[in-house]
Amino acid sequence: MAFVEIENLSVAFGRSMALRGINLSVERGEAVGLVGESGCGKSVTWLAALGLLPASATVRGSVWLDGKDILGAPKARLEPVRGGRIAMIFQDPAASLNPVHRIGRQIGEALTLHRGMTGERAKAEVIRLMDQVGIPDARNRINAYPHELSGGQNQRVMIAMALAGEPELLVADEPTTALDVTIQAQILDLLTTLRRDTGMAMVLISHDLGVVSETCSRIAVMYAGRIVEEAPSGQIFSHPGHPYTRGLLGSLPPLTGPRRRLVAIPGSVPEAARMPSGCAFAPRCDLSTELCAQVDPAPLPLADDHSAACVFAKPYQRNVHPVAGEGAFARERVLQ
Amino acid sequence: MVDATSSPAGTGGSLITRLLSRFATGNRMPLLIVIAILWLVLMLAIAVSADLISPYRFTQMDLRNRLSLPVFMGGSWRHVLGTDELGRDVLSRLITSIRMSLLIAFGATIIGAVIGVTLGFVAAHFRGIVEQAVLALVDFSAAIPFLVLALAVLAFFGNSLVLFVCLLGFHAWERYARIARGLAISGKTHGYAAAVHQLGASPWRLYGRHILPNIASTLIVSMTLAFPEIILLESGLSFLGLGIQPPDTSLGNMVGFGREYLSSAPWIMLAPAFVITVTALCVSLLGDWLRDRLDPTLS
Amino acid sequence: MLQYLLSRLLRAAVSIVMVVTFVFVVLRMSGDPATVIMGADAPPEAIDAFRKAWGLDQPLWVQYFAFFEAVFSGELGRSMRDGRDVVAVVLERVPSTLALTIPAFFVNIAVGIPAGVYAALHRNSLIDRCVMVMAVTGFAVPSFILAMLLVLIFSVTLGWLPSAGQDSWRNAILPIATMGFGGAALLARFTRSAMLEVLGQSYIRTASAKGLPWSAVVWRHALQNAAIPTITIIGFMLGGLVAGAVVVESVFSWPGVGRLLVVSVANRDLAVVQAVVLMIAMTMVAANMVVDVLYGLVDPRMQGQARAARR
Amino acid sequence: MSGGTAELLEARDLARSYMMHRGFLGRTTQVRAVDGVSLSLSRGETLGLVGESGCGKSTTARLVLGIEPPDEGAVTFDGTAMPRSGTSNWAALRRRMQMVYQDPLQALDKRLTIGAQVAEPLDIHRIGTSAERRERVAAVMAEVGLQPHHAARHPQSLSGGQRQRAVIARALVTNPDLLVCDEPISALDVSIQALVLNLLMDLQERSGMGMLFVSHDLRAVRQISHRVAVMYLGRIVEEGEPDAVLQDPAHPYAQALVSAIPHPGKTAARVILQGDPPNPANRPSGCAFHPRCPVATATCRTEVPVLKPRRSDGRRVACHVAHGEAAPARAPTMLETC
Repeated sequence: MAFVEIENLSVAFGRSMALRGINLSVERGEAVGLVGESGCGKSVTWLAALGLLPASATVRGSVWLDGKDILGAPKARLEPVRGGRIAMIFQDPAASLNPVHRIGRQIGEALTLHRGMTGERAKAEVIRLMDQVGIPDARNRINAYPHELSGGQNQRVMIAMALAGEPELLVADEPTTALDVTIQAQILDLLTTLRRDTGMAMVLISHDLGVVSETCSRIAVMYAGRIVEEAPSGQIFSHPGHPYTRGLLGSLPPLTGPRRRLVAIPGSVPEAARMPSGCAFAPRCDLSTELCAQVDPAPLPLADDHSAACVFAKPYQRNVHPVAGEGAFARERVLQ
Repeated sequence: MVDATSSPAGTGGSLITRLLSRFATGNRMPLLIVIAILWLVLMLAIAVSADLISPYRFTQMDLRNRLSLPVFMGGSWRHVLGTDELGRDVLSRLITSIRMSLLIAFGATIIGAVIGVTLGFVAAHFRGIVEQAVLALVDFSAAIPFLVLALAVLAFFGNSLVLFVCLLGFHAWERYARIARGLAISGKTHGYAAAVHQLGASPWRLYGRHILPNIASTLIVSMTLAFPEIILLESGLSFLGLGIQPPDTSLGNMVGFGREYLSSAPWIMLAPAFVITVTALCVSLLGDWLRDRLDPTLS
Repeated sequence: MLQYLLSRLLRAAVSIVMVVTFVFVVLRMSGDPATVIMGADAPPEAIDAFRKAWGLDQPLWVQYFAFFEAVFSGELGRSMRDGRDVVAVVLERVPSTLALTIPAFFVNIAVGIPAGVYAALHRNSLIDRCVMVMAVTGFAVPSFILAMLLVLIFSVTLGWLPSAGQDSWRNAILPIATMGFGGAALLARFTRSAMLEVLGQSYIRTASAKGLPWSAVVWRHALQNAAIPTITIIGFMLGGLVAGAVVVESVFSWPGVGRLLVVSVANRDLAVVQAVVLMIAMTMVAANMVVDVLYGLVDPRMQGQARAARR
Repeated sequence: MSGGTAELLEARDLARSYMMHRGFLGRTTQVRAVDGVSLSLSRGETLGLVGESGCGKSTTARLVLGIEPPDEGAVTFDGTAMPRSGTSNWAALRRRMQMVYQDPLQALDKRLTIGAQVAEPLDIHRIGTSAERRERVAAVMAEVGLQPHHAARHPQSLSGGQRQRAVIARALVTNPDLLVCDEPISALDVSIQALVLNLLMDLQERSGMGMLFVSHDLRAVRQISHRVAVMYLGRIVEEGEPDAVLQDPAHPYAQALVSAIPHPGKTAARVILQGDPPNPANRPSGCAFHPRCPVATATCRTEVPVLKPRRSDGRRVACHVAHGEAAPARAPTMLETC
């Protein structure tokens, strides 16, 4: 049993199914990437796990934390987990901080809650946390308000707030989407060093394959409320098993090598209320046959730790040192 | 607003509800809204056909049976809602008052909307000093409660129907000005209006064909919210004897004149009071419902 | 912070100037001010004396400044009915108006805000529906009809409370109830929508994700943010304290400023009307100033502009 | 691909600043969004303008189109000076230059059908009879890959990609010579971005129009541009061939920008810039990048570097160190791009 195990999680808002059975596990200290385009349900997964969805959502399945199911757990058991064992940071830093509270107080709040610190001891710890996440001149910035800081600094405050509860798992929901690329590099670098120092596990949710590939050891690709492929990050790029993953990789403009025409996936994501029968990607997939319209494929193992939910996915023998990098992928693509 | 679902066909399946249910795409229209619409349709019908359906001329006196009881309190069918202190038939006075009050409310709302939207567009288009001037006017009209402003003007100018309607027109103008200016500016800076300007469109085409239709729904919703306020203001002023002057009659001054006879003949006051309250209630319910459907952001 | 206050002070000054100009213009446009104020039948020499006192023979802009001077020095002429100085006439009525409006103001806040907050927290529950129905009826039922109904029920049929006059505190109950209900309904509706909007913000979700119990999230995070828009409405009500009771005072013939205004308008005692309007405008502008200051205290973003500039 | 005739678009030393003032009476601070930008564009060529938020790339696009008048400098289009915005010949010129926006839903009018909006430029400029206009609309909608039945639909009922195609169709219906795209794909999902990029490249090949492509996404800019200019705090710091700028960026900021792009399977050492871009209200002295530049020298802190071609390969760069005019403070981290 992994540290956190999501088992057959499904979420519906009224008639539309946002999640259609998610199975995902996170080991202690591991970094898992959750990739998918908007509307695929990647954020909803963890909001549901922590019970942060609005009351109108019907949630089914289970989320095992150290062997105990926290999904739908009573408040008394769930609240210590939030921020104490699993912390979450969000996409838009400016909107995710309380505009009328000083940042020192917002960080301190989690300290008092989970580690019982108050007064001077808490203030010292807040300053240490702010230094740890790289907020310059922490001592004077403790009384600043969110609107007086830049996007990057606000995101660092969010991270400090998450660290205050000394969580064992940090869920980062599109932490750098609203930031410029040089600031994004700073935040990703910060997250990697923090994981190295504290040993906490991380789930990085993003729509950008590049962001996820560098910081996570394992990647799960999501489409229309389902995980369609899961593999170590190197394998996803060298041996993409699911046509949707191949489509995503194909539509990424290459940084080096010859400029080839981008592979554009036709059509658009099906609406949650009107999900097609069989495989959800079938209407847009160039390999789809009538079989795909009937069968809703379960994840098929392709190699020891690589699975893809597609009837045409081809198992392969994983050689010892997978050839990383773009080159391998381009050549492979041409041969197919 | 109890949200009871009932098929419009059940409530007499009137054309209006079927027409409007097209509006309520998806879920059915709540019962309360159907009732509100039916009441307003009734009011409009009365206002339009006032002369035809009122049993007596509203000024016709019948001193012999003055203060006679309405039929449901034991009175005769000759005067269904009874008579007032001068023996005038309360029902016919009510019907004429409804026409007068609705006329004033419609007129004032339209005037307010036209003034407000024009000034709003002027502020949005010219910006700079002109915009500051319009905003100063908006601040000014927020500085005095409207009722006091109206009283002051009525005091100095005396009372005439046209002045009274224009005055009520000034009630909610700054609300429309603020909305029109805000939406026009947001449209012009990064919205569809900026794009059309980029196509080379003239300002007239920009405001007429694009900005106005787009903010029409927001304006209509705020008009339905201002409409009951104007009814209340008109009846408040008339109640104080400063609005509609006799021989004309409006719902407000009917309540005002009915006051002396509150203990002896309460029906003189209750009939118009009931109509004012229910009409204002129906219009604001409809306004809330329209707002949720058309423009949820304007909460 | 100072800079922010300065700009609000300037806006208030502009509003006052416009109010005074409005009264000046309205007076001038309605015919010859002297005859209008002194009344057509007043003896000619009284009218000439009035004209000289107000400098009506001078060019318009001289009159304009003279009028300003008169306004700020408090000599606004004499009441036509009893010849007393209008400012005194108006000021003596203020205490009785405040005796009604201040308790009503507290009723509004004590009932309106908790009801709005509770309704927002328990959306679509029975309480929420009740608050919304009360809010809409409170908005739809005009104060004078509500007043008449209360009189009909409590003094005419039940006979518990007096229906008019000001002889004992029991006379004040019905007027306060009338204004209290209307104001509370408006405030409840407004607080509810302000709270709902705040509860939808992502910093509320962050607070819950931090592990805060829901009650702490509401008290520490939601309420302060919902207070910001609510202050505007409270400020408006504060401003209406003096003017708010015009209709209610007339129904209950309560001798306040509102009633004075109605009576003066009825018998065209224009000097008094002018004084009342100016005083009400001044209190409204002052109230808006108070609201702006409160804004600065509650919402650091307003204050922040000044602070960020200094940093 | 420099066209024989005069440059399609020529901009000389453009500068534009905005007044930022606090409150009614507050001090006004002057923010120089664009500080001396020169660029030229010929027919059939795409110039990519790349930089982070606040670098002035969108303002430059608006200055080039004449939507806003520059405080300094001038813009000439096809040899003639750009008329002031709002004047009648400015409006007439719209026929020949068009814009594509970041958020397609906001750029379209929710009240009108797609067909009506694509035809609007023809109505405004009174081009052809109504029959010809209908034909032209159908043709341009097909060209951008929209089906005929989309013409009767409203923007809200289309997907993000279809809406952006409608915006592009509206821009192309008058056959413009210049198309300015301001972050046209950043609001779209990855798979839809590829569609729009392919579409823009095909359209340019067919129509031979000039294109200014403004984006913060260096990968998209590389995919579509023939020439790329990197901007920082209102100035162009480097300009050249996309592959050259990406493989071997000359300006330290361009190096950091290229290395910061997260890329699958990338193992290279990364240059992490410290701190945030400075507030344009108080620009650092000399080269605006010196506070964050790993190789900044005394000259960099005092003298503003000029954008001029490098002796070695003619790459235009605005950096004393890159031009060898100043010894780097310490050995520039040898950047090995994957």
